[in-house]
Amino acid sequence: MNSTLLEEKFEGLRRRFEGAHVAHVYYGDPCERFSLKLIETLCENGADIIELGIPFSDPIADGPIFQAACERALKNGVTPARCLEAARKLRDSYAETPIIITTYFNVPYIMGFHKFMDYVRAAGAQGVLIPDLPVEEAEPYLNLAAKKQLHIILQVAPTTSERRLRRIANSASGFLYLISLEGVTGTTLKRTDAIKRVVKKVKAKSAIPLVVGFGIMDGKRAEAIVAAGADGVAVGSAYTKIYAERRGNPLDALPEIAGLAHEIKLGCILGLHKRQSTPSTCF
Amino acid sequence: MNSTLLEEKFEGLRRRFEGAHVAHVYYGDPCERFSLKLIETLCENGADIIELGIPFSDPIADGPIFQAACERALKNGVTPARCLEAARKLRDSYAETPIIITTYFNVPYIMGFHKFMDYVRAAGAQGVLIPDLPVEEAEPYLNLAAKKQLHIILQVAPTTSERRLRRIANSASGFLYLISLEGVTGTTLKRTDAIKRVVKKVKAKSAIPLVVGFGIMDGKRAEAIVAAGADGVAVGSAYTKIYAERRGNPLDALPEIAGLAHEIKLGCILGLHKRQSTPSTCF
Amino acid sequence: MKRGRYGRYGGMYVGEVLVHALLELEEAFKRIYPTEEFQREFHGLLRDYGGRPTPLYYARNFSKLVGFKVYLKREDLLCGGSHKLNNALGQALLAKKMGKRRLITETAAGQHGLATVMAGNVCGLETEIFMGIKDVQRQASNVKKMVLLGAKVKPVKAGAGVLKDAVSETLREWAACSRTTHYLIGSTVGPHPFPEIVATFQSIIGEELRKQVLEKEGRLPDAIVACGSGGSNALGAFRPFIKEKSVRLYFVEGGGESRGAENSAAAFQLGSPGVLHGGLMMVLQDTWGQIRPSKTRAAGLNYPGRGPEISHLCEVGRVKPCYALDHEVFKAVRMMCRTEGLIPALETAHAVAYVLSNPDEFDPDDVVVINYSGRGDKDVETILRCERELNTP
Amino acid sequence: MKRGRYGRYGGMYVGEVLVHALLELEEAFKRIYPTEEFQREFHGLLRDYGGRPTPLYYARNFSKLVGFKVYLKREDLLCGGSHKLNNALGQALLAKKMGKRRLITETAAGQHGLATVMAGNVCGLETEIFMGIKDVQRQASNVKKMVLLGAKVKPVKAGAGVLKDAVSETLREWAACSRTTHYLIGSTVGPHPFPEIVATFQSIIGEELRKQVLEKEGRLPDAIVACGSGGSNALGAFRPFIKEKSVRLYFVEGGGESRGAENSAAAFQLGSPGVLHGGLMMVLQDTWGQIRPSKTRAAGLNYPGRGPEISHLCEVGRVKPCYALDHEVFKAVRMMCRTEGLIPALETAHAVAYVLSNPDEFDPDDVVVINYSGRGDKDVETILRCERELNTP
Ligand SMILES: Cc1ncc(COP(=O)(O)O)c(C=O)c1O
Ligand SMILES: Cc1ncc(COP(=O)(O)O)c(C=O)c1O
Repeated sequence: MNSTLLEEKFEGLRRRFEGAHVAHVYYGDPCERFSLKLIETLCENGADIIELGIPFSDPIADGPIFQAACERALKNGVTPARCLEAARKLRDSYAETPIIITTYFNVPYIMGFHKFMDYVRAAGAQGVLIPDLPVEEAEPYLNLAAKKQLHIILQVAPTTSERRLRRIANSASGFLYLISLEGVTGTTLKRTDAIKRVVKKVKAKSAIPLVVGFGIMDGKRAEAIVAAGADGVAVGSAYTKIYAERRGNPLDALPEIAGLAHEIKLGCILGLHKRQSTPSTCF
Repeated sequence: MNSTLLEEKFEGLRRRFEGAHVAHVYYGDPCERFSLKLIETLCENGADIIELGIPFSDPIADGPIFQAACERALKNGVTPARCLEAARKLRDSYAETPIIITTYFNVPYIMGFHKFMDYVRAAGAQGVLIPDLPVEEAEPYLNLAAKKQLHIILQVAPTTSERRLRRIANSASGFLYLISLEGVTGTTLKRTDAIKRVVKKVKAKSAIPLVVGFGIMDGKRAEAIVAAGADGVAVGSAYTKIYAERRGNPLDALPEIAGLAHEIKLGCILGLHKRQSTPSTCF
Repeated sequence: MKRGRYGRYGGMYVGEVLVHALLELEEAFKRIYPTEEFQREFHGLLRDYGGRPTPLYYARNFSKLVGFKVYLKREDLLCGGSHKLNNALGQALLAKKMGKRRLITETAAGQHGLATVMAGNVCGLETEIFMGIKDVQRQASNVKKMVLLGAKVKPVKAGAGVLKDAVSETLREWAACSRTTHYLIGSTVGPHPFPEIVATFQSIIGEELRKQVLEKEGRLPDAIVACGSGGSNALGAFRPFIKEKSVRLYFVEGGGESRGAENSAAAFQLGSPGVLHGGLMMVLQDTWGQIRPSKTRAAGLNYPGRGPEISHLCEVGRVKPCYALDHEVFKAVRMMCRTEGLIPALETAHAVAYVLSNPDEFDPDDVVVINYSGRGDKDVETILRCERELNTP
Repeated sequence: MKRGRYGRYGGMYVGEVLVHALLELEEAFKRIYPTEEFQREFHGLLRDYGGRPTPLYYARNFSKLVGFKVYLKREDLLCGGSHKLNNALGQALLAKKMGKRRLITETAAGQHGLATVMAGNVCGLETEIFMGIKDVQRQASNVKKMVLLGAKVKPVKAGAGVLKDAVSETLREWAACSRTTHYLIGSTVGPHPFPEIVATFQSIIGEELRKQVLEKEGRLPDAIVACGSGGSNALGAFRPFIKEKSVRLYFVEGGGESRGAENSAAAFQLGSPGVLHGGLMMVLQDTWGQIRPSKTRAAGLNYPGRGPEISHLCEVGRVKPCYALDHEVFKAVRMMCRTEGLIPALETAHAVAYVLSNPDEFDPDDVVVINYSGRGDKDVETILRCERELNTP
């Protein structure tokens, strides 16, 4: 069942003419109760897939917003075990929403990759995304994941060469995550025209769903990217930013987050419609 | 007349069974008026010969007491010309007291040694003592001084070798100035027994009057040194110390200075008597 | 051995954005480094700018004190005051030949930052240096030097505001500008190919050492002692001797105040294999794999990871992992000052301290070489302050 | 030339108490210096402890800036950070062989004080250092280093509390202890035989330079530029070239803020022959022969006298006496930082400034050597502060 839930989700979205909205949350920031509420809010306001982040002490691919999120969560004592436990809870309440466990490689490495994947599977999640595990380092684990019916989500970037792109596409599973820009999470994506070319290039090489992440903070960008050919967008820092600025009571931020989630989802839908109808232009 | 006044002074003292009391004063410290009063006090309380110091900016053979004296005098604007002028005045009031102009070599060097010696002579002084002009450097000037009937007072020290002592003794004129210790002016002379041996050694080499200076601050030391064979003592820092400690009004210090001058002179007399009677012991 | 691996250690654990830059670097290094032109320019700079060869000094007074012959390989005399310039010159030259316009790096004590801006200026490259906000404060004098030399210094507030956080930040910055910019990493850490490149540039130390000790003693040394965290000065000294089984190799890490987990930087004593900053290596971490900050008064040893190659060499027993505690280190500083008139860097003093504190490890007829990695000018304040603290409990 | 004289300059103008010590030193130097044992030990220490030979660095970027070839003779790389150690090692070794137990000296910037305690420790001699009270305050970091190395540092309150006063005080102290103690004078000043001894020990600079420039250029340089006050680094570099009339020699003194008598240390511009600290030399003084304090922000140039040999060489026209003003000096620091990544000592920056500010003195095909006498670590604070002051009038 595990991995198929993700495939079915993309299949369903395609059928409904919708781009996928992947929402990324670092679990435990600032506390577990809030994270659960946040994910609930996202799921109920347009998130199709949840990227559930296990906080790591040294998140080298993350910008200041997610760094601070990791710090707060760790300070609050959250552990990988608690994060996986949360995934299990979510699986119970949102049976239809695929969950991707995101974390840096040292977390599964220390737990033991086998064991880690067993926990992921047991929690009912569909796969893992490990930003510091490029395809070369991921290769020893691909078979293992497949056997456990879990996806290892691989990333491509604007800097990825054609040859590497082919290699990554060949190993990809679940979806391909295209990093929209040269930088880290939370960086503002300034122009979407460059990324459109990359989307086309990647789509030409691979039939697997393509999700674009990094720097997407509003419906317009989501729309432009889906219109350009992506099968979905991943949004994370934009959500965290909203509640992080409301340190006093992050719960107050949930309505605004719900609004943004709606907007992103709308962008995912409009984008696909636009693609189907007219040749896309940049905003 | 110039040089002979000094010789006659020693001759007279010898006849009267007295050691010579040489009093050393840096002129212009803290002001010219005081210096003149000070010299007057000394002359009238037992000083036989005045060493009149022209202050120098970098008196390397002087300890802290005389350094400070030079600094104060220079700050007060005293010049070599003013000092020589003062010598002339003293010559007028104390016709019998030989005056030795003491200064560092750069002062006569800059004025021109010839010219300087002419001024010294014109002021009625009997000679010069230049602590940083050892015999080697003095040699070019010895004839010149002799021609002008002026003494260049040479120094010997406990560190002077036998060979050098002979050379210095050969060139000496007026008196030989024996530095009592290894160090600078104002250092306390702790034990007089070592210096006694040096005095004997020097006296054996030279018939010229021998004055011992550096570290003599009371009658006892003066007595011991004269008893050991010296023809006199030079005292300087001990006087300056007294008035320098009374910065408010140095004139208040004159009675105490007079007392010390008396004591020193008494030591010079007793010392010679003791030498004549008993073999000296150390105090 | 697998490409980029030392035994199980090493690898290239970075975001996809950076992979191209690492592959480009690997290729460029392989292509450019062996060329006669590069060798000539590199060794020319090492000699005329850096002051190589650095001497191998027989420390007669110190030897008398410890009871066996001790030589110091004088990296403190290298321009900038530590071994760091060997690597900085090499990489800056490489970056220039790769067409890069700018260098970025991180620094803790400031030694590597200084070396980088020096090398950058010589090669005509801009330099930007990331530094934990705490280190910016603690190492104010080196910050001033870097600024004077024209580097931009960026304080890093994230995390604990120390080296580990600055490395993370530099990797992030690099992700955004790797096409024009070279990350001039300062030790044998980070993702492949950095550990190999840095060790290669630093091995000039050992090559000279080998020649010099043969000249002076007619034989190889019995032991080489080096301090380290990432391991660059140690590997630089060790590399030409790894196959010489008769030469004992000692790697001394920062023990901190005590060997407790909260007060130490001794990753070989208290750590385990883990992935940090792109490489698998021995690292201080908790049971969940969260990296634990290291703690030592020697800023240059204050890093929780040990580079992959030194991790491997210790694992297989070729290098003996050791540590020195703060009080031993301060004593070593004092001894080196008094016997030889040399103020060692606090990092370097760890190697000195090990030799002083472990006489049983050495025989009276041993010839021991301490890789004297840097001078202590930067540490004088800390030394005097800590001596006072240690003396008044 | 008369013994101890350079033309009319030089001599031994000291109190009788010190004469024996100077004669003893003269004799010992004549006897011991040429021995094979001394030469072996001295050159061994220079090489292995000091880091000699220091490189001759072709400053490519700086050369481009000025339009002719500029080489730097890298005395900044000598152990301790300046040329001072050449002399300190030589004299300390000599003192030891003379049976002395203790070294005294004075220092302004602290460079010579540091060199002395280093050399003292290596040779097993105690060290005591006199320092003007103002310099103690201004050069706090070097004072700390000297103390850490085990020297006693004695603040001198007399006079203006600067170098001139510290020299006087050291001469006084020496008068009291010359049987057991050597005065390790730091420059080519003082009474005979010091100027000769110091110049001899420093001339290793020029000997190396000659070999190196011949190797690199196949010919002698057209010009050598050195900063100085007493003249030790300049004479060290110049000596082997004095007979080579094709080599122009430039001596750059501290011009201070302006060439006015109150703000300068330019004794060749504003001084006249006079006797200071035992020697006849060019010196700043008033019409009565009272020595005038010098003023420059470069502590090591802040001495009112020019040693007898450099005084003579300038008088006879063999060396051109020049000066650099503070604002030129700070600009030179900045330029050297940016072009070559090197922070020069403020003293050294005077030589750099002269080259930058007087392009007419040099031809496009000239080969110019700057004797790069020291590194600027000690001056970073002053440089940054003064740059601010100069920029905000
Ligand atoms: C003098 C000195 N020694 C040693 C080190 C440790 O670095 P590594 O382990 O790379 O040799 C440093 C780092 O800054 C240093 O400055
Ligand atoms: C770096 C440096 N250069 C030059 C000098 C000037 O000394 P000298 O004239 O003896 O060379 C000093 C003196 O402290 C110095 O530290």
